[in-house]
Amino acid sequence: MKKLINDPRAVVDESVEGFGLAHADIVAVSTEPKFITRRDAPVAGKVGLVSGGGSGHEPLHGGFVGLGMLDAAVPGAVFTSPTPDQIIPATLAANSGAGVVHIVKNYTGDLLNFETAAEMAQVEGVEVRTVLVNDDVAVEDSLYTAGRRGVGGTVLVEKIAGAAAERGDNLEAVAAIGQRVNSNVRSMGVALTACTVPHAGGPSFDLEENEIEIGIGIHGEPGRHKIPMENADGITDRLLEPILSDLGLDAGERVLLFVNGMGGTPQSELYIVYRRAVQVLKERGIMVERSLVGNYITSLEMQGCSVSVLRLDDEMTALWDAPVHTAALRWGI
Amino acid sequence: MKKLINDPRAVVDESVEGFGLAHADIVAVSTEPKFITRRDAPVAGKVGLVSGGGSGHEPLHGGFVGLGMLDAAVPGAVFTSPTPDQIIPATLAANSGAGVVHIVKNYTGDLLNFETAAEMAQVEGVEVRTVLVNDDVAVEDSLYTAGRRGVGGTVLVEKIAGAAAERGDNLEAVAAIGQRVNSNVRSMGVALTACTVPHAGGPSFDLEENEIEIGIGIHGEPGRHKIPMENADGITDRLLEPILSDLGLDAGERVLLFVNGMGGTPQSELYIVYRRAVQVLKERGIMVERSLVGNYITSLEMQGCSVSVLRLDDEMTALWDAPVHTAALRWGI
Amino acid sequence: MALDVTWAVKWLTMCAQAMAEHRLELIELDRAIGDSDHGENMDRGFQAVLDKLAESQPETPGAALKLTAMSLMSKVGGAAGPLYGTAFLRAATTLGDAPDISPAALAQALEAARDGVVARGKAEPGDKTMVDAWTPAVEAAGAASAAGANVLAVLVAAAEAAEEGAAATDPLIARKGRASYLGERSIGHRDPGAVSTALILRAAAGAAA
Amino acid sequence: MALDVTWAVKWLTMCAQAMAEHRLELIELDRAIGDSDHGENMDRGFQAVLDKLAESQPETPGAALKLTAMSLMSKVGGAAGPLYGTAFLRAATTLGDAPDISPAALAQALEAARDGVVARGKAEPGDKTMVDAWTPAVEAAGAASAAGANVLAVLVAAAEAAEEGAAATDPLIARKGRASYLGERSIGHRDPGAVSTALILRAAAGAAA
Ligand SMILES: Nc1ncnc2c1ncn2[C@@H]1O[C@H](COP(=O)(O)OP(=O)(O)O)[C@@H](O)[C@H]1O
Ligand SMILES: Nc1ncnc2c1ncn2[C@@H]1O[C@H](COP(=O)(O)OP(=O)(O)O)[C@@H](O)[C@H]1O
Ligand SMILES: [Mg+2]
Ligand SMILES: [Mg+2]
Ligand SMILES: [Mg+2]
Ligand SMILES: [Mg+2]
Repeated sequence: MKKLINDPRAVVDESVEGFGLAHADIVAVSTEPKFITRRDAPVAGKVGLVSGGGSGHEPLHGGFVGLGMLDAAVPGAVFTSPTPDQIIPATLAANSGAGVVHIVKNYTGDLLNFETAAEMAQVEGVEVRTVLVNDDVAVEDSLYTAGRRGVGGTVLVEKIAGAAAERGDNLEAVAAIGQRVNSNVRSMGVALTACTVPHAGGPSFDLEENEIEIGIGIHGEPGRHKIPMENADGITDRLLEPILSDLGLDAGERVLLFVNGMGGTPQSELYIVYRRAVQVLKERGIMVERSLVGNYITSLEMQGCSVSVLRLDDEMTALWDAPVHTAALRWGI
Repeated sequence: MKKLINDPRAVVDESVEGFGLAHADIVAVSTEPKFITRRDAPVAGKVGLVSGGGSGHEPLHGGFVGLGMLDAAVPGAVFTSPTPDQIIPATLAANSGAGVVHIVKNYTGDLLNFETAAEMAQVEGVEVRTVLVNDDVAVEDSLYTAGRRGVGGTVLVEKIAGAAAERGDNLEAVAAIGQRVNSNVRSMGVALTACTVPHAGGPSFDLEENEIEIGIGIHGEPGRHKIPMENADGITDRLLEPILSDLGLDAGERVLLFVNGMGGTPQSELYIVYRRAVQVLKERGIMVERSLVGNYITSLEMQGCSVSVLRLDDEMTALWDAPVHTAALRWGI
Repeated sequence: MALDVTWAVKWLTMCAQAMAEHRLELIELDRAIGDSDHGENMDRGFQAVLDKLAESQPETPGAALKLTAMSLMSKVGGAAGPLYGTAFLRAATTLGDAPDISPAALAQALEAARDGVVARGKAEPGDKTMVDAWTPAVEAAGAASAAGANVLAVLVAAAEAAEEGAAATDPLIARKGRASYLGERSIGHRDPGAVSTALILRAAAGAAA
Repeated sequence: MALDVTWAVKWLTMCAQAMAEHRLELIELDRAIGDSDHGENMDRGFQAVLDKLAESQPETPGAALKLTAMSLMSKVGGAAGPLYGTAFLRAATTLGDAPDISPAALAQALEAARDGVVARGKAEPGDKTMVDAWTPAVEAAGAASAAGANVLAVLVAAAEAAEEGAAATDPLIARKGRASYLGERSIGHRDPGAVSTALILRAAAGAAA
């Protein structure tokens, strides 16, 4: 294992410290317990948005703290959801009195820790609503599993719900738009290589030189099945097919297309996937109205990508376009 | 070799096509010959900025085409400088009559091809000035080599010269500010792993499990020397030392600190390097006034990073802060 | 040895040792069907328990377990943190401030712990989770205590049953937690949480020996 | 065989074959001390030359070489593109529109090509570049032509000298081009551009045989 780190156990501490130093104009970092807030949190009258999860998915979530997106992010250990003693103070810090929305990716650990924190925050007088993100169509029989995971769609939920909060929507409305995004987005990912969790020291799963994992999550966990390596167009088709059939898009509908890098894939390859995805959508008469291409929700240095498709309506489009000023997404300001 | 590509020889074509589709609001793509322009190029009265080089360094240069930065970018084959028949029409497309600045990284191939193109463009009536970027302190005896390479500093030259052009500076002034940035920036890089050029099919150099290459360039070429793996702080110190001694910074001076990922390194690790670099600069009384952390000039999926330090003055700082709207850098708009 | 606070502290100390010792094994089990962090999480969590124990002197087993619950809850994270946190909290509540634990109280505390895990995680036996170690342990402890066994024998029965229960997760298809995403690919692997549960119960017996 | 346009076309065709055949070898040489693209660049470049030759029928060797220069310049990129482009352009200019090349004209054309490479790249002999293949080739061709050799013999002499020159780059420290960044680490590797130069000249001899 070769990594630009000092001590496997200090990775999150040191990296969040560096993040705070680099973006002191946007965020403030609390170290004990660890969480990141908007520098001007809580913003008077605004509903607070808090998300969090295991580290190793950067820029998610810290990179999305700032105007028009999150008020606080709570990083756990690498691939381990954060604990209530982090989430509670982050929730309090994000609360201006208008209540707080927790954006939680659907993993047992995240759910349980956020659930506990929400309960405790309510006891402290904060109204909390939870938006569960579960956009991963790779999980088939959600009856017999922990349910679909939250993956790429999380970024879109955070952006759009964040814009709703910024324009002054109330707690219920912000939670509702977050849920609406989640209901309208589907994602699926592929890994060409595994990643190495610093404390584990070895790759998170085994792949032969000529194999890829279809349907991976973002925690370095194996996916739905292994298949022999294919070309980019073939892989893109495999990712899109279950997304489109699950989302049931009709010709003429408008979408946001998000091609996300898992961390170790060159940008040029993401654009090759994007190109194919646009072709496929076009063939079906679906209009790509907005796009996002890049590393936004990663699995350390994993090579691979995920594709997310969000069915847009006018309101979601306007909220997507609204100004955002975070370390990882910025426009309009 | 596992890559999200279709055909090793179509990588640049397909990826630039995807890039053009994803950023049609900012850029236009010419395919035969291949180059990327600002959608509204040429901008009346504005000096044009053109850069280019081998592909595989994305987002450089295409990701920096747009308001406040480049008017055109010319991608060569992977790690191969583009040819005059691409550079010439890109130069013509960028020229509004106010002349064009070529920003050229100091490699024999880039120099020769841009030199030829500049000559031909002048014949076509375009005034061309060249800013040569050679900020890589890893190259020691520049007398006995092709000279220092252009690496991370290129991004800073493009941003700052781009802002000067955008505010209406004339050809000489834009070239001069570009040269001033180059004179005041030094960089050095490290590779933890090699990368694989698609058409080559194997890694660009060999590294043992416990070795790293200090002083790498951005073309997947080996560096100054191999050393056994060290921790992030130790590596950062090794990169900074030659930068600082060459730049001769005094206590009290202000700098822009740029920690650049080579493509395959998780963002969290870049922030660990950033953290250490800030510590070292602070100890020397140097003030980090601006920062950039992320993958901006890469070597495909190489793991590693480079550190660049730019000595700032008020004008450069203001130009850095000026609005920019490109695929890879955006603020103030 | 009586199950007083000294036993409780010894138990927790032995838990921390066990997690440190089996850290890589648990990571490896989690690597196969999860995300490679269970060993790291449990090790970090029980080190935090030790730190807490060094700071404050709990006076009853119940108090020691409550402190453990809080430390695990705030240091482990992931699925295991809240689940073990709840388990220890429910056991502590059942024990109240009794200075010492009878075989029957012990069996009851284990049952409360298991019920806590089920209440939080909604897993059923056979779902390939730590419940598959807790449930046979609870049953074995109940049977032993009903048969008049002493606390050591109850703990040994629980530990053995948990170990068997953990081993019996090998052929199961995971239906809860992260391993469930693998579906049939989870067959043939042992559930890491079931193994850590067995380690915790084995340490309890060891501390009482 | 006379060095007329038929020879020139055959030469360029054999160059394209040689580059395709040695593509991986040149990539491997460039991988060691450069950036792994030389074989790909040369292969792409000479394929483009073939495409151009299929489109337009040059009528003299000079015209064929000029077309080659333009194709290489616009398709190769990197350092080799402009250098070979200039080499072929200078040779073409020297040959003018002569239908056929004499031994003396041949030696002169090779010298012009070499001078073009030096003018563009500023490398001296011993800098571990293609100049180290061109220079002995030019000298051998000059000597052979002065000694009254026919064109085939001049080309064979040039090719052999270029091959020896390329081999002689092994112990050198690179001082120009990308390999120069390696300093002493470039010792023990053969310069890829010198090897491609030898391939080009060997093809010239082959086409004349
Ligand atoms: N719903 C659940 N009910 C009971 N136990 C569960 C449940 N989900 C997960 N677990 C247990 O948690 C263990 C994984 O813990 P850990 O790796 O620390 O957390 P995470 O899965 O969040 O990475 C599993 O091996 C399993 O025993
Ligand atoms: N200044 C120079 N003069 C002569 N030949 C050079 C010079 N620089 C590079 N070369 C030749 O070019 C070859 C490399 O070509 P190529 O790999 O295609 O380009 P690049 O170095 O841009 O990747 C070297 O092996 C060397 O022979
Ligand atoms: Mg986890
Ligand atoms: Mg090259
Ligand atoms: Mg786990
Ligand atoms: Mg090369």
